[in-house]
Amino acid sequence: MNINEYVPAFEAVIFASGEPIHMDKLADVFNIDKPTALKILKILSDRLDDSGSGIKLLRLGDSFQLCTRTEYSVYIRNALNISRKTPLSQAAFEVLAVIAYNQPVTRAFVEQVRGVDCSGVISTLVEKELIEEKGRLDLPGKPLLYGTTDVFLRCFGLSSLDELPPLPINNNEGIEGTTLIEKF
Amino acid sequence: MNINEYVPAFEAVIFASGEPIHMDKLADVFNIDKPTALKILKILSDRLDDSGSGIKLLRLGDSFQLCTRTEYSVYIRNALNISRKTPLSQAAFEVLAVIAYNQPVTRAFVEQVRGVDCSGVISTLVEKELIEEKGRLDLPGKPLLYGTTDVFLRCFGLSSLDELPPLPINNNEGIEGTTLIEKF
Amino acid sequence: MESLTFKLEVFEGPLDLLLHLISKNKLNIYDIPVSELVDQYMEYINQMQRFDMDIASEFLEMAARLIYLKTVSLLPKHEEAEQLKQELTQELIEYKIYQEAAKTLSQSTDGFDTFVRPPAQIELPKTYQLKHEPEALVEAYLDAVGRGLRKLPPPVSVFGNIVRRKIVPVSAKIVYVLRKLWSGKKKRLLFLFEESRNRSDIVATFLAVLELIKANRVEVCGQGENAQIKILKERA
Repeated sequence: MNINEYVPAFEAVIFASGEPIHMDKLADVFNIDKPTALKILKILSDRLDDSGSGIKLLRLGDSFQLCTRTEYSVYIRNALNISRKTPLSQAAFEVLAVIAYNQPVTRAFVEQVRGVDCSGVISTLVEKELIEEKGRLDLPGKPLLYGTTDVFLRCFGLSSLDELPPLPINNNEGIEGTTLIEKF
Repeated sequence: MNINEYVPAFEAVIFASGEPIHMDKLADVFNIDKPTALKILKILSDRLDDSGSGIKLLRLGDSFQLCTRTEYSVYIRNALNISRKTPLSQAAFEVLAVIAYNQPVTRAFVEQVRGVDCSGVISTLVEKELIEEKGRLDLPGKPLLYGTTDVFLRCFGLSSLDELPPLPINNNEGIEGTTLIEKF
Repeated sequence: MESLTFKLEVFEGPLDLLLHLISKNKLNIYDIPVSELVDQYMEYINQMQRFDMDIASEFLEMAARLIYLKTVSLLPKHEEAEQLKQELTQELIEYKIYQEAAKTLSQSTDGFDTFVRPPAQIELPKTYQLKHEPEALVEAYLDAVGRGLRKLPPPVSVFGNIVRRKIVPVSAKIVYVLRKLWSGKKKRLLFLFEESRNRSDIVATFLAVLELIKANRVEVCGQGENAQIKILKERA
């Protein structure tokens, strides 16, 4: 393989890695010596600089990483911030509701209610600070308990959990129970 | 700003986003109209193709994402210690096909077509991010609806669902010499 | 009948098996010779049994359906048989279409060979910033529960009739349990049953405990004989 043919392959590997990747690792993967790897990295870096790419090759010690050029950070911030403004998905709403009305609850409980895996949704809700960990259940495996946060209250305009709108099921248990059974 | 000046900025934003980013969002961030945004994306895509980059611009519906070119997958797997994904089972491909061509659909629909329980396969496909929940059907029990994802498009080399190969309904090979279309 | 010689393959389901039998015996899918197909299907099911394989219920359901179809086909007037056969044909054809689509799909993957990168780690507050009406929660809750309903324990009202026939009312037991726990100390769950005189007494006490748990008035933890119960006064 000609040295220039390694360049896009290096680029692809560094791109997919996301995190800084060590020179030794690259040399190893491509079965070449380190000076050659360095030469390839230099060519890649120059090509990115000269072709007017928005991405550059960053050297951190003996590791390398692709990253965006600082002059575009305003746009990036803007673009990624907009994504924070996307409303919760239906799945997220449901998980949030189940947690809000039954807190503190385990993931297993939420999954039993919804009948589907909810781990992804739960971590998203934690990330958005709508729910948080509230200790562990004293059961084998010590499962985590989740409950809602102040951000949650603010988001729904509540001053406390007591203000959660009542569920119809609690108002008139008997009647609701009958209708639910009739459905099946 | 000259249209060419937008190209690296677009590249930087799409790079930083990681996930597919919608055209509208890009137009919004840069305060330009959509046709212009599309023109810029075309220039970016061509530049990546022509400059011998290891990365390409992928169109998924109206969203865009940077990804590595398939020819470097061996090195990437090697460097990142990613074992080759076990190919999907026949069952998984069947479920995927039923969902892809009928989405959004309920699990019950898929099971009716296949004549077998599909809950396990469906959760595997959700886990692999090839399908996702798409709301619920307004019927008793509010069954979940499933549809395909951007990852699905990417993994099957499709830019949009319109590019799905047509169902083999008017396939002349038919079954036992009869064309299926005659019977429909 | 010619004995089946194929190795015991694994099929995706009864439809998959039927399609296999149809193509293997070059049968006309639009005019299935019912009794032939039924015999072969049953032969396969028998083989599965002989090999001690777990037979999924779907296979047995189909077997029942096929046998019924074969039976009505023997009747002199068999409009119903025609109807059933047509339904089966439709299902087989539809499934066949998706099987082929699946094959096409499986050949068109890039082998999962493209890679993307994770989003850039930029310091951005991820805190949710939109506002919603609290009623949206009720709706979402009902949607969620609607789906999983069958998996949840039945509502207490289901037990209404059972309990009513017994002599011991649950409401009396609720008062009894609360009184026993009023001190606020953790007690062994079994302690509540020590005074139970008969089965209905035990059942009513147990239902009372369930009711109280549901109403967040008591808390039960631990398991088996060591399960403990405690009153939750702050919520009471």
